[in-house]
Amino acid sequence: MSNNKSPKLSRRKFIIGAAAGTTAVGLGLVSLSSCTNKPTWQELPKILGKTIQYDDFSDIYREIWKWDKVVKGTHTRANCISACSWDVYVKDGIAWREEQNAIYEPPRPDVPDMNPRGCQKGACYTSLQLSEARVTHPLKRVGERGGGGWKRISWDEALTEIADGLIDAAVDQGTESIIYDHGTTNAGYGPETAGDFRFASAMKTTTIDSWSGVGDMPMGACQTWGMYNCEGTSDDWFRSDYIVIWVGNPVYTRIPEVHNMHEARYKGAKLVVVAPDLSPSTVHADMWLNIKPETDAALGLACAQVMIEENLIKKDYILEQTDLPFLIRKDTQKFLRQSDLQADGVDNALYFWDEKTTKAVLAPGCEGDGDDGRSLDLGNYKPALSGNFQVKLADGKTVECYTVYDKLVKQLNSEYRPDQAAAITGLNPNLIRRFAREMAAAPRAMIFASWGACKHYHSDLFQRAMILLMSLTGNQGYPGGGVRVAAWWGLDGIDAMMADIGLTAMDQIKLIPKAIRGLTPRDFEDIYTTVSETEANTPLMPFLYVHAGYKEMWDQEHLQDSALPHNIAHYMRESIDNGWVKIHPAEGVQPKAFIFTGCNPLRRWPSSQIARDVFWPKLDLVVSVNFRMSTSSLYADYFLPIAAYYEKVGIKYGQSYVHYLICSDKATEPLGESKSDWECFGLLSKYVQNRAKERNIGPVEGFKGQTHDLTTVYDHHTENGYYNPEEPDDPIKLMDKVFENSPSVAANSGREALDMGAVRIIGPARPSLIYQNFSDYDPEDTHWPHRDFVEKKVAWPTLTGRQQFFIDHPWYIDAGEDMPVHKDPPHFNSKFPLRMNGGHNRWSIHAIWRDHKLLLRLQRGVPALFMNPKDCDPRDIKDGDTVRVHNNNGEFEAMVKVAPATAPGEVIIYHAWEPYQFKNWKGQQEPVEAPWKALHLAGGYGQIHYRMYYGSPGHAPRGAPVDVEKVSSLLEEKA
Amino acid sequence: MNIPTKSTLSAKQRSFAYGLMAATFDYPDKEFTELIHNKQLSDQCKTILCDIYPALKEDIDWTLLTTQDDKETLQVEFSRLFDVGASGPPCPLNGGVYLEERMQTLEEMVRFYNYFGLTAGEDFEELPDHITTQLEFMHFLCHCEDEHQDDPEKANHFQRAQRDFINRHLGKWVPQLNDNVQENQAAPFYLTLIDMVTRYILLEKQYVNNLCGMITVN
Amino acid sequence: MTSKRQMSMVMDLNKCIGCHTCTVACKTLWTREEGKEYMLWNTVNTMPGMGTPKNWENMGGGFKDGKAQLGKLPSRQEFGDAWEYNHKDVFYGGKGDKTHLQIEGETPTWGPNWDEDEGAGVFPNSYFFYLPRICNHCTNPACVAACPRKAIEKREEDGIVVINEDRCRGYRFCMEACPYKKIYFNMEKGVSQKCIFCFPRLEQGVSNACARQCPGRVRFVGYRDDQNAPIWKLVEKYKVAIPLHPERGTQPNVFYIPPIGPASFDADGDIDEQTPRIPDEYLISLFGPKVLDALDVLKAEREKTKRGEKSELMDLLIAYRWNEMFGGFDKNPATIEWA
Amino acid sequence: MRAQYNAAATIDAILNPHNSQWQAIKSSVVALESTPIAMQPTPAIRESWSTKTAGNIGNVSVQAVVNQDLLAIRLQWNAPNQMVDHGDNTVFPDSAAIAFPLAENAPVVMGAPDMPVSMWFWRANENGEARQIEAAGIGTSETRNRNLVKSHGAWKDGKWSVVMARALQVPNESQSPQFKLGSTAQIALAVWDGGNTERGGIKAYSGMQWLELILTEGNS
Repeated sequence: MSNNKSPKLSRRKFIIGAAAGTTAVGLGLVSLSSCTNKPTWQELPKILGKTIQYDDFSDIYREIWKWDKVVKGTHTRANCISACSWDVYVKDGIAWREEQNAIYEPPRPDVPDMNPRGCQKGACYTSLQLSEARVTHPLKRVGERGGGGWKRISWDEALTEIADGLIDAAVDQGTESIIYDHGTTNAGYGPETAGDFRFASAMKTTTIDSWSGVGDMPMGACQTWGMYNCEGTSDDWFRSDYIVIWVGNPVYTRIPEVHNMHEARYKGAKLVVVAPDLSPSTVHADMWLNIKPETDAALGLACAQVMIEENLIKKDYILEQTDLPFLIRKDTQKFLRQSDLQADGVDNALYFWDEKTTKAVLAPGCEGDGDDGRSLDLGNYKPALSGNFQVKLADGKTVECYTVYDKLVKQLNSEYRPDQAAAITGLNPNLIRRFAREMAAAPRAMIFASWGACKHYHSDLFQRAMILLMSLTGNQGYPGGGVRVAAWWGLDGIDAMMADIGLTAMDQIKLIPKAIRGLTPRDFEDIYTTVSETEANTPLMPFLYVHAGYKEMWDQEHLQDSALPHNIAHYMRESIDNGWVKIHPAEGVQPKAFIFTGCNPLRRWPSSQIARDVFWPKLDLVVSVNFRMSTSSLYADYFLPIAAYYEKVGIKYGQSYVHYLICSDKATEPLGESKSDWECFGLLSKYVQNRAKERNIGPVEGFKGQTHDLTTVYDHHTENGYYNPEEPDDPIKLMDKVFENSPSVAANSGREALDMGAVRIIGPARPSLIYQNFSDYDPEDTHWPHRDFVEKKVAWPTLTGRQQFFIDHPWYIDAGEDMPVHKDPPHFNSKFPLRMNGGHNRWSIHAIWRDHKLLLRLQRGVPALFMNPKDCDPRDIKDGDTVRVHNNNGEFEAMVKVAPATAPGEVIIYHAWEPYQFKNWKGQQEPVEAPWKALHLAGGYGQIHYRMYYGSPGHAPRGAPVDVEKVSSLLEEKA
Repeated sequence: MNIPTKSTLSAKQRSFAYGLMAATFDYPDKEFTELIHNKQLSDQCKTILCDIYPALKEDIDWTLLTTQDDKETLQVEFSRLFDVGASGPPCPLNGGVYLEERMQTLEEMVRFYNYFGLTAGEDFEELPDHITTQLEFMHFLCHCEDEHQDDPEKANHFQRAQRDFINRHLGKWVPQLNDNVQENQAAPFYLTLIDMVTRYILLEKQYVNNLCGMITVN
Repeated sequence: MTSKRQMSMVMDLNKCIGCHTCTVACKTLWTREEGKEYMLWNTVNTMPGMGTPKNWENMGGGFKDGKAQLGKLPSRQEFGDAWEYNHKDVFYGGKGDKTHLQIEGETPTWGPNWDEDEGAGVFPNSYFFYLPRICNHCTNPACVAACPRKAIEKREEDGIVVINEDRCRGYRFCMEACPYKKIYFNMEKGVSQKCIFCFPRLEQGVSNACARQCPGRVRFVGYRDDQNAPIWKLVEKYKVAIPLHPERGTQPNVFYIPPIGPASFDADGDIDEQTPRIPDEYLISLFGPKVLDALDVLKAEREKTKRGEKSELMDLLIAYRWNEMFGGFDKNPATIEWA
Repeated sequence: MRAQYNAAATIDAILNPHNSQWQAIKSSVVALESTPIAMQPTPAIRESWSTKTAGNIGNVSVQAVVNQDLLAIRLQWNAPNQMVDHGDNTVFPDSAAIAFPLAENAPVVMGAPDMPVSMWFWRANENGEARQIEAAGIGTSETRNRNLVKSHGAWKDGKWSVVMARALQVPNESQSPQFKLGSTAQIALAVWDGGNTERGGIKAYSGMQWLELILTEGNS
């Protein structure tokens, strides 16, 4: 491959005179000569027309530093949940510093603008990309994995060898034995990610669905809403009257957004935090509920009890927007279904009791309402919220039915009165009542829940309870109201990222009749499911269970939900057999090759020692694609160096917090031999195709046993040559396609978007795999989720067509979770007395920036954890001591910060320290078993199903039971 | 006062020496490895450098600059020492890594180069604090000094620049690089190469300091 | 030595989130040079805490009975050093996982943000908040009074206090005299250095980097006497912005909106409306007795907005339009020709 | 005091404080006293030092060598805590100065307006050079030149030995006193004990009177 540089001279060539603006002249260089024993050199040209005055080095500082250019940049693949545009100041091919591109215009006069956005990490990326951790040449491992032996190889050698390795894997075990993981580096909306996606798709690799693998899947939202996108712009928070931060710490994790909460206080809002510890977000709160860890569902249910008992609920909203009026058969404790009432009835048609006609009527908007479940409009029906009703079944039997509401009230009144909840949550019952009353009384109340709420064992139960509160108070779907986790901007042109994402022609034809009427959220969900079925997506936790050696740990008795009759192995079997959970490669097929882009599995995966010791040895080929070294990269066979964020173009994924889509222009050339992701993966596809041709590789086994032709991989990747990833402007060509086809944003071409940096959202986009918060976008308003449901009465994409609190899936009934309840996690009674909790920290985006010297200086410089004096004193632990955190599964050592702000019983260690920052490289994940709920493997029921980026099991790293003992004392030794 | 005010060494030769040393930091590809194998590299360095500072003849074991290690062995060693690391290679060839604030070092490099009318070529791959860049800048300064050999006053400006550049940069961090190479038990070839460059630079430091009136007393 | 006008800053502690973007913004702009590595002209600390330099509130300095006092000279370790790490040893020392990433040299026992997020009090009535600090550019600077070299000037045009490095001989009397311990010593250059209030930016109409880059939108900038701008209204009209440790007698020109913490708990764990979580005595120890008046005004105005009434003060603190926080110094630096 | 003539002395050799040439040179011991605290330029310093002991170094021994080319002066004093570098904010380097009047009747302490004094100033962290400083009153001192006066100090066995040397005659524009063989120069001495945080006006000095230094002529 002639256009790939072989390892070349590392010498930097100067250009004389260019700085002064005159014609450039190359400076002559000495060359070692191979024919004489004297080196030869080209005579230097006569250089100096004028004399240079130089006395001492202060002379060189006299001239005022003048920038060559200021470029709009951002940190596309850092997987930071904010999107901030930066001005990157460039001179002499180096990006020197950055300052916010603070040009955001507010949508309406009565909300604060979003300027300046940004954080301390973004403000020093220029130094991170030039830090020691940067890798600038392709590397090949020499010696054992993890032994630290590397040699520099050319791109040509690296790509040839990797391509051959991938072909070998495909020939041996099929293309699904090649595992691709973008992990927490996540995805941009443009060329920086499109290359990997196209490669994975063209190769028919297994793609790890890491969404929940990082513990970010709001399963409670999926179960209740059939979707989890529930956020708008952060200036919408300003419109709230009652903001509850509940399992989240936005002061750390939403640095550019959180001012809206603090400014809302000045506007008269109340800010409440529900958290076990006096978290940094509590600093600016008005009220704190110091709840016992992992009892949040009990608090939520007790508040619901108070609201109902004191009649503080919005009945009209509930009747229309929730399943609370739906009928349940008392005999079976399941929904009353059409199939109960008619011989030819369907299972997904459900009923409420119409008070007008005093009959059970089929609920409009439910999945099987006969009209595709489109609208919630109740028309003339008056659903009964409560009551006992006699219904005659198809077999002639009469059964008694009652409502979901009745079931709820009964359960709340018997188990979740404030006094009872107080015993669980440790909160004063008056405090619970006050909280419930204030929330109900507020014109607009919202719950900021964050991803943190997904990382507890029963996080889905927390979320179901939170959503219940926002439903009872009629807040979901209104500005400044409702449960908020996150959402992404849609971008119609994003399809350009993939060569052929989406539906077959036949699928599209089938959609036409639906499309004519307008696609519903449920239609879209069907489309996503179909699309997801065309690629080998596999959720991370089941993948680890089946292929990576985690089964043994997760099958252990103490990690099971004692309410369930079987252990997780049983449910896994049933789920795989039913086709509910997708496992790629299939059981029995060996994973052979692993390519990860930027992510760091050996830091991130729970008990990552298992991955290292069991999964890794199965792999013939491990390739890390990254701009920086990491623990995982140290165990790779090849390292492909990727251009840093300011060295390539890209589109940051569009988190909905800001009314703009943020793009990143190329400020400087890639350092050393690094290449953009777009070029790197394009080349990889090209090499696979060429090597497959050269090696006469016939069809191999591809996706789900179909055959796959490796000699067309690059054609597929480039859409038969439409793209040429080696062309410098090729990524902009892709961006052109993205923006030309995206009427929802203000830029019409890639170049225009790059010059803007921040591209204004101007209208709604259609939903996509990751975006469907179902709200119209009005450029002159703040943005909030779920408007369509309340304003247009569109049916929710659930079985009931409503926010659904009763789930009569048999597994849920077995588990006692058919209704939102509080359950103790499996570790509740662990003999280890402390619970390890954590969260994202303010100092890094996952492991990126974790080793940045300046930022480490602003912490303890080494991994540290927080403990309350009450737990420290009996263990003779002082601030600054090193302690060992341990349980039967593993251990690590860290420095203690003795903090009155931390709750007794808690050990808080914020995340993403690299294992090599700990003694013996035992990272903070080692004791973390991170069990997960078998229920999350359920499927075959309305909204309860898996597809790519939806409804996959999330693990529970939080609350790991541990004990702590003192190892050494820094301060005492010093004294 | 008996402080040398006139250069006693040939600036042209010194310029040559710097250019040559810059070339010795090539990645050991086929061509470069050949030069090592067939003794060319060793001979050429010895000829040029010892001509300027005869003391180097004895201080360096020149035979170690010739080795029959194969290309792969040299490449692995090069990468181990200079290229790779989860948080940087053990013996980086970038001066800014040794000094505390890298961006500041880079800025000073760019300022030095700009001040003397230089800027980066378009296809540069290394940062301005890389050893080859710094050595080539010295190569350039000595060359300019040579151009003004008839006018000591003018030549002196370039001598002062050499003095500051060595004192503030090469002379500061190259000895640390040398320490690191020794600590990391580099292969004899690299051990010797870096030792050669270090010794040369320290001799130069003394020379330019004397030249510019900075007295050193032991 | 009175200045014609005085530049000033107000920091709203009810919006500061302790993210240190200000610290990093300042660091990358001003203190990357040799000898400045350990300096952080802008710092943020969790309060209560010993802060930076460690225990600075007990180091003396300032004025007593109108006379400048020399207090303790903070050590570099008390400020916190610029740590270097043993990356190379970890990966290439041949010890494998027997060596992990650590700070090189003596293990530090302090750093510029060492007591971050620890707080004080007894759980659950623990409390803390963030306190960002720069040089206060005092009207009556103790550093100027102490310097025997007349090396520190208070600029006539804007009252910014700057050290003339040509006159400074590194005696460090200024460091002893400053009650805020906001002056650093450059070991390489042998001179004292400190925050310059970004005067080269102000001269171009661009606000200070720490203020302009603050995502919490905490900092107001401007002339103290500009009655149309927020500073004057916050300091003079509503008197909700007050200086830190006014008893030190230097008359700072950096002012703080004091923090209102969450409600505290009574013995039964119910809300106790009567007892503030952040004890009044603690706030008085920092800001003097006027802090209570300031808090009263803030609370009263907030009650107004809770009732749906208009409040000029609350609107100011919300800062609907970010650029209006900067008293006219609102130019975008990217649009300036800096040469 | 006399500066002994030594035709063989070269700057390189004589700058070495332990050079054997110094052994033959007669030394005089000059008693030092603390500068008056009342004369400190700022009230803050006056008040703070009124209760502290300043001017820790009690005496200094002085030797001088002169020839056609140079004048070199060696100062030695006992300094149990060698303070060389700043090292930390709180560390002050040991220092020494030799003052010469640039006008008749110039006050020993920092001169006065129109009656400036010139000083050679050595500081342990700037070993090798000595600043040539001029002052015309307290708080007015300015460094005029950093290359004219050479210096070298060495600390051994609890004792500093510091040599400062300069060409006998220097260009006029340097505002430096010119020396002539056979003439008598007026000098004053000061030493700062860094370990006692002495700096600036806080020092030990040779008193309000100028001392005389005879620059011996010819071979002696």
